[in-house]
Amino acid sequence: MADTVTAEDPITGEEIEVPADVEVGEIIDSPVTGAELEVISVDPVELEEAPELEEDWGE
Amino acid sequence: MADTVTAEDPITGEEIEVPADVEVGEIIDSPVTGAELEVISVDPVELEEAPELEEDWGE
Amino acid sequence: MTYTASVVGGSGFTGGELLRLLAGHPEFEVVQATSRSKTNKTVGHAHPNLRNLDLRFSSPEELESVDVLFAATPHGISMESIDRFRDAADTVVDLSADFRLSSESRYDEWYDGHERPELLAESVYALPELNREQLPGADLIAAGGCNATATIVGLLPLVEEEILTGDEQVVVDVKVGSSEGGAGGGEASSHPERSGVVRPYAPTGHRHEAEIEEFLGLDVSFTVHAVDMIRGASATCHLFPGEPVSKSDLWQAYRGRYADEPFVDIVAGGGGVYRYPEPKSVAGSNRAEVGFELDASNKRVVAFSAIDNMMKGSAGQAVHAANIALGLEETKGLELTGFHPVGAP
Amino acid sequence: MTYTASVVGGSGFTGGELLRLLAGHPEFEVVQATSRSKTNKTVGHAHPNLRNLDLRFSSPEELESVDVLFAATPHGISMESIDRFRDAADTVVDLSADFRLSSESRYDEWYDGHERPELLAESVYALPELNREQLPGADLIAAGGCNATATIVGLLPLVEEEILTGDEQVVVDVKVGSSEGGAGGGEASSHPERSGVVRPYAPTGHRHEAEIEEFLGLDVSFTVHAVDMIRGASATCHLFPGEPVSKSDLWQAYRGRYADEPFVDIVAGGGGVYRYPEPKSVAGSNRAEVGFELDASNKRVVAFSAIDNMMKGSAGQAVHAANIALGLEETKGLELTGFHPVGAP
Amino acid sequence: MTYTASVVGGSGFTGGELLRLLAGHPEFEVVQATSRSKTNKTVGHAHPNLRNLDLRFSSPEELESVDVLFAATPHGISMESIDRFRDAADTVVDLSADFRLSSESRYDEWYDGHERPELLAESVYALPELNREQLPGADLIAAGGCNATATIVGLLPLVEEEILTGDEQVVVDVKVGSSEGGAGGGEASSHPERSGVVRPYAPTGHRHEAEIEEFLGLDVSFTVHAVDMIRGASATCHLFPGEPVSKSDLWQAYRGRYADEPFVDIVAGGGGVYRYPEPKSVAGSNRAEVGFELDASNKRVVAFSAIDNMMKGSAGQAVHAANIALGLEETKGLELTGFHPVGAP
Amino acid sequence: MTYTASVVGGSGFTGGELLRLLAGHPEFEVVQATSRSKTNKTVGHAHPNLRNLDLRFSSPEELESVDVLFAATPHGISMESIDRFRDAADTVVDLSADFRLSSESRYDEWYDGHERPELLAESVYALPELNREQLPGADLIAAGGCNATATIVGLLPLVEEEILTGDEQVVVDVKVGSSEGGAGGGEASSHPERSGVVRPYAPTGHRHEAEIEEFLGLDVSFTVHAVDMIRGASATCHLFPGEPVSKSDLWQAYRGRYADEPFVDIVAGGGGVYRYPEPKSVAGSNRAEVGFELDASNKRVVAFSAIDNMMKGSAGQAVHAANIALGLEETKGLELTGFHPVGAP
Ligand SMILES: NC(=O)c1ccc[n+]([C@@H]2O[C@H](COP(=O)([O-])OP(=O)(O)OC[C@H]3O[C@@H](n4cnc5c(N)ncnc54)[C@H](OP(=O)(O)O)[C@@H]3O)[C@@H](O)[C@H]2O)c1
Ligand SMILES: NC(=O)c1ccc[n+]([C@@H]2O[C@H](COP(=O)([O-])OP(=O)(O)OC[C@H]3O[C@@H](n4cnc5c(N)ncnc54)[C@H](OP(=O)(O)O)[C@@H]3O)[C@@H](O)[C@H]2O)c1
Ligand SMILES: NC(=O)c1ccc[n+]([C@@H]2O[C@H](COP(=O)([O-])OP(=O)(O)OC[C@H]3O[C@@H](n4cnc5c(N)ncnc54)[C@H](OP(=O)(O)O)[C@@H]3O)[C@@H](O)[C@H]2O)c1
Ligand SMILES: NC(=O)c1ccc[n+]([C@@H]2O[C@H](COP(=O)([O-])OP(=O)(O)OC[C@H]3O[C@@H](n4cnc5c(N)ncnc54)[C@H](OP(=O)(O)O)[C@@H]3O)[C@@H](O)[C@H]2O)c1
Ligand SMILES: [Zn+2]
Ligand SMILES: [Zn+2]
Repeated sequence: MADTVTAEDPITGEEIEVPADVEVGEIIDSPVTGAELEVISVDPVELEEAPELEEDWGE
Repeated sequence: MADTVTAEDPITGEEIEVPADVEVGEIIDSPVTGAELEVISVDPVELEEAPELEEDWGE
Repeated sequence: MTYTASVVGGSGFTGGELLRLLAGHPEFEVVQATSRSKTNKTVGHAHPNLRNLDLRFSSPEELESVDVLFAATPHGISMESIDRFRDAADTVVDLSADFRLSSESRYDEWYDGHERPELLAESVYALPELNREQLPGADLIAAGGCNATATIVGLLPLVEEEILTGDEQVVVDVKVGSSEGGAGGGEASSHPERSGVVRPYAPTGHRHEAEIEEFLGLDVSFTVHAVDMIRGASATCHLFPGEPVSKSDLWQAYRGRYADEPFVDIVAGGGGVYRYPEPKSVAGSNRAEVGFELDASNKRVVAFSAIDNMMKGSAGQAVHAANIALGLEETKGLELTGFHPVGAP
Repeated sequence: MTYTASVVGGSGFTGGELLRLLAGHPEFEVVQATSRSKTNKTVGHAHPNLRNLDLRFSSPEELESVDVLFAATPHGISMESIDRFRDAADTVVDLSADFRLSSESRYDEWYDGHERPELLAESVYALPELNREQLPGADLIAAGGCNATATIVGLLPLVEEEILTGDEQVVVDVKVGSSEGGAGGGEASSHPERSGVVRPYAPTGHRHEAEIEEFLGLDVSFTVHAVDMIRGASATCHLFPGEPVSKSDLWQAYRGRYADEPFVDIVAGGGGVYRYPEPKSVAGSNRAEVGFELDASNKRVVAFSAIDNMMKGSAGQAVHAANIALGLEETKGLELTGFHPVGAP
Repeated sequence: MTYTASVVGGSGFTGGELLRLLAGHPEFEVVQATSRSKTNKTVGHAHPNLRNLDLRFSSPEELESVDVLFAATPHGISMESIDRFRDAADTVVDLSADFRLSSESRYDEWYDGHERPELLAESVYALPELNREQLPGADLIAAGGCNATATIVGLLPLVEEEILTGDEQVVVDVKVGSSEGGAGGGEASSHPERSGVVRPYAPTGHRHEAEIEEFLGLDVSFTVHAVDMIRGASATCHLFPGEPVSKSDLWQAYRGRYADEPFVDIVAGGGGVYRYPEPKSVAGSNRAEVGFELDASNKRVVAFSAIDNMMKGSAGQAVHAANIALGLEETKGLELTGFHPVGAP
Repeated sequence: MTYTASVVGGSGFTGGELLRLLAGHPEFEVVQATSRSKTNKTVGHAHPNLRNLDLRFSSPEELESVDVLFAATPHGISMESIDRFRDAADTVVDLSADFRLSSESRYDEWYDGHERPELLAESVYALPELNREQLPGADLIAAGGCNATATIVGLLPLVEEEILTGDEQVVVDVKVGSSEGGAGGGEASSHPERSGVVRPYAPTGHRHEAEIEEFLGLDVSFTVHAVDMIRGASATCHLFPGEPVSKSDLWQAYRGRYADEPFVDIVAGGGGVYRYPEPKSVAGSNRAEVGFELDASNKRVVAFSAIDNMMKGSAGQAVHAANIALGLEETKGLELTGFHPVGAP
């Protein structure tokens, strides 16, 4: 499987695994909370809660 | 499990297992075809296709 | 070792689900399924998914001797038949409300006279997330109500973390599928009348409040709506904690409580189509999804939970509890994954 | 006398419903329906129920001169186009949220910057049960939000009778159908994902709270769930009055308020299958059903309301308001009866 | 002039639809609706859409004198009660199968013994597209079966244009909603069992074949499936004409036949979402949609038709026929437009 | 021994089902699931039932080396990528139509130009009931189309027993759920438009006819309707055998053919609610139900079949074929029981 590195989950503070090849600005989801996280730096990987895009979601 | 005896499936001619305690007039279903069968005698058990009750079935 | 099992009420909805689970369970062998109306018919006659099960319904009057008897009969039957059930089996797991509450007085508050009140103290409420330590060796187990289960699982972390202390108003607005009504069905549950509904079917006074009160220690304001699905119960709990609470407090409460639970997942925001608990996500599985959102403006927490009433809300919970009671691995026979996509499950 | 009318956004869901209503309205003649994506196609191309309407979509850039222009466009379009709309028509009825609130500051609290804030004071909120006396002669009318309408209609008698004074916690748990999302639709509203859901789609922070706050003077705790129907919005309001209230107080409050309203019916208990408000009962009609139940044990009132979001929740309300604005008989063109049975309407 | 009308079987599904139509019909006044099980209850008790109708059910044993009696009772009741019906009313319109066929021998082929066979020659089959000229003045009218109506309307142009001569194999594959089963409903029509089905409920031998045979002169291979909708019948007819036929032949046949019919629309290809007949497009209206496609490769014509079984398939057809029988404008009381969007109608 | 597997197109519907099956399969380990639009997101982001799968989507451009690659991509992608797929994996199982037909000429008759026609002779059609002996060791496998699979399984016994010889007209009227359209979805598959439909979506000319023709040797008259379910394909085949046939002939043909097939059950009459094949009965499982009825009056046989298009109609069939190709026990990972009750699955 693809290489991973660890980063801190910005919501729970737990260590999570993220793909090693993420890029700044990419949106991934936390395996702990499922929340969308924005990659704000890559070396080391730092994450931030991504702003919600309510519009896209049904109704 | 309950005792069983064998009887001839009136549709396929195969031997099927039926509960030993069936009574004349009882409707059981064939494990082969699923069709409803009427017990027409018990010693030995003889079976006959039961008339369909269309009315009861939805619409 | 294999345990023998029977299902009383095997032609009903939860009885059918028990048969599905037990037939696929490596440690159980089903030896009897009862039905009065379908005696001598194959199990597949009632449950088309079980056409390949080589078993015929037999009368509940003639019970085989088994290790575990599961009773999936309407309210009131188990209390009447309990001596016969216990004669036939070492362990009885009852899916009805007959043995859920712990005392006659509480029972009488919500129901209408118990025939064997002395057994109420003896019976163990099944929900493992609440009651795991009391289950090993239990021989009279009462599976929880589906709506109660959804609510309890959704609120438990808040109670244990004392975000809820028991003084707050807690509104629980539940949405349920039509299988909750069982296989009988009258005019109100006919397809033309029941399709597409949002029907307040228990505006107030639903009896599951009794279980919630007893096991969570909370008085809740409980309203149940029928909606257009078949399986599924979804509880939306609106609550106003006395003390300010943050989203990270909530994450900690839920993570702390459920991290090790095999059948509970936290779903609270995030992206994609499925952002909060939904019955569709858990349909066919024994999973519960729980989640929450914070309404900063009015200091409200909204807690969501979703289960499949046939599984976590009845048959799955019963098997889960039986596994623990018998000392089996908890998840045995219950490692079933849900579906995607799935319709009105 | 016949009034000429146009529908901007005629290919959308509420636009189609407006066309249905106006085509059957004895005092209106539809002269234009716009669509950018379906220009020159027949109205029946978008709305199969209107195959017999002899009208083709035209561009919203070239507006005909009419008496009344109905705008059924997404949020933000009407405020941009309002001068063109008013040039083309004496009366503008807007179905979007653009002109519902009364001040820029309130607008900015919930939305994101108004282009023509000076018009907010001028526009009139459409809901006749609330605003009837302000409508005659109004020339800029804002039809209410569907979920707001359901909620306002459900709670209005309690506010006016001061059973609710504004200090109480009021939980509003709403269930809505998929037509609320309009004709666009992305992945979350595709049939496989949207069928059978109980999806908390606006757990908190739904913008219709703004209207409720403004027109009822209540802060409510608002949560919206998507459920498996197409038309319909159902609001269940859980509230805890400061003073004890009896069922007869409730009947009096609702009867007193709504006895003369042509489009509001009280449904609160009774027998049969339909005992409380249900979207199914009102589908296709401009009726709102309201009802209530009392939870003596925890001093809660549960108030229910149900509307068809395409009708009372948008197009029907718009025509109702237009009737009043123009001095026509209120119910003209809206005497449409719902259906029984009807599925997921 | 206003005609008085009564509905026997007013608490059932087609009875409720008749009441809806007659209550909105400018030339009818409903004076009685019967129900044995709901005697003295309001009509709204059974039909929530008719809560505002000021009428209570009364016993079918005490029939008022009226101009027109509509009977919406199960098979066999009308033939038993026909003398009482005709004593009470000048014109009887029966929605059951009792008076549809024209001779005792044909009746006995498909049903089980007629009590008043002499009336079969006298009664007139209602379907105006087929029988318009026989209806004026008719005083015993038999509304057609819903599935028969869908099929006849779909195939009529092919028969009249002799694209079908009666020698071809014609497969008719029908899909119907649950309201066809009436308000009763047993286990098979309960919501959990009936939702989401594609159920071959009449694989062969459906009695509506008799009507099709009689009125189209065709032996058809008829199979009916229950699908998940409430209102609606859709017939897909697969046929293999002896002579080659072109798409323009088909357009001419259908246009020629139906151009002047107020309630039949041709939908055969084109763009958008609704390209062929669909029950959704006609739900709530008296319209039938018919259409076709040509399968050049195997010389097949596929003819589609869709109706609302509660309307064109029963109550709407009955009122349509009554209008003609009484010399009223045909479309009176039936100018009802369908809906868009609409779910499982 | 465990085989490694990857799923290209893992974010789609059949891709998700493959992941569900492979994750629960004792002999497979999933090492990669691709998605371009969801790269680096968890599998649970797309498939809420798989929240507990510890896997993130990666790019289809960077394929891991595996034993088996399953391709669940739209038409045309596999033929373009086949060299890369085969470089990455010993065995490729493709779910698209790219490699189903056996020759370029047949392909061109129905599709639009194959990029790698030389592989058509090499690839093996997956359906084990038809092709079991060709599968062991196969390294390019093409899973059958869902509607073709339903039809082939329903008619195979009649062809092999020469009840059908190829000269008869055979009408195949298919009803399908919305998951057939994949996860994309446009306006026609939005919830408001797609709910409650009976929509003739492929009146004639459906490409699955090609497979039926090729593998059954029959020209069929094929029409597909969209109905309101999510999973499921149901084929009703109407046929007129040259020679008279009895019900017992039919039983013998079907029993003879399918007695030993692990995934085919015969359901043909009998009592209870489920008397013929139904998609609901097989939803979530890899079973096919087949059945029949005889229409003595017009010498017609009606053959029914029902599958879950996500299972037997795609992912289940693919895994089934892979099991055989690799020499595993056929039913491994596929012993999944369906549900009762279940809604619109
Ligand atoms: N449905 C749910 O979601 C759910 C969830 C949690 C708990 N429960 C509880 O589980 C129990 C069963 O519910 P269900 O939904 O499965 O009901 P159901 O579908 O109506 O089934 C009831 C079963 O009990 C049998 N039965 C009825 N009366 C009996 C009697 N006097 N003696 C013996 N057997 C009898 C019936 O078969 P015969 O009549 O043929 O004997 C049938 O097999 C109820 O107590 C219910 O409250 C249900
Ligand atoms: N759906 C409901 O239940 C409901 C209830 C209450 C209020 N509303 C409000 O009513 C409005 C319409 O909702 P809907 O559900 O009918 O939406 P919809 O189905 O998406 O229809 C929107 C219509 O606006 C047109 N349109 C879009 N952008 C436009 C532009 N820039 N200029 C001119 N026309 C444009 C579209 O057609 P073309 O793109 O072809 O031009 C389409 O006809 C919204 O503001 C909504 O919030 C809806
Ligand atoms: N449903 C359809 O789509 C459809 C379409 C075409 C034709 N039809 C035909 O229309 C007729 C009515 O169908 P439905 O679907 O409306 O049925 P339904 O919903 O079952 O209603 C039957 C009505 O008849 C009354 N009734 C029953 N037995 C009676 C008796 N012995 N004497 C007097 N009244 C009696 C019932 O009320 P009480 O029991 O309270 O008296 C009820 O009002 C049937 O003949 C049916 O074949 C139906
Ligand atoms: N649905 C059924 O019932 C069914 C039955 C039998 C056979 N099939 C066949 O199975 C295949 C998949 O169907 P589906 O229903 O699962 O479709 P789907 O839900 O639309 O999924 C398609 C998948 O392919 C990926 N994809 C699209 N374009 C791609 C490209 N150029 N390169 C790599 N990946 C690409 C998509 O993800 P990204 O865009 O994120 O990469 C997505 O994961 C189709 O060929 C279909 O005909 C489907
Ligand atoms: Zn439904
Ligand atoms: Zn649906």
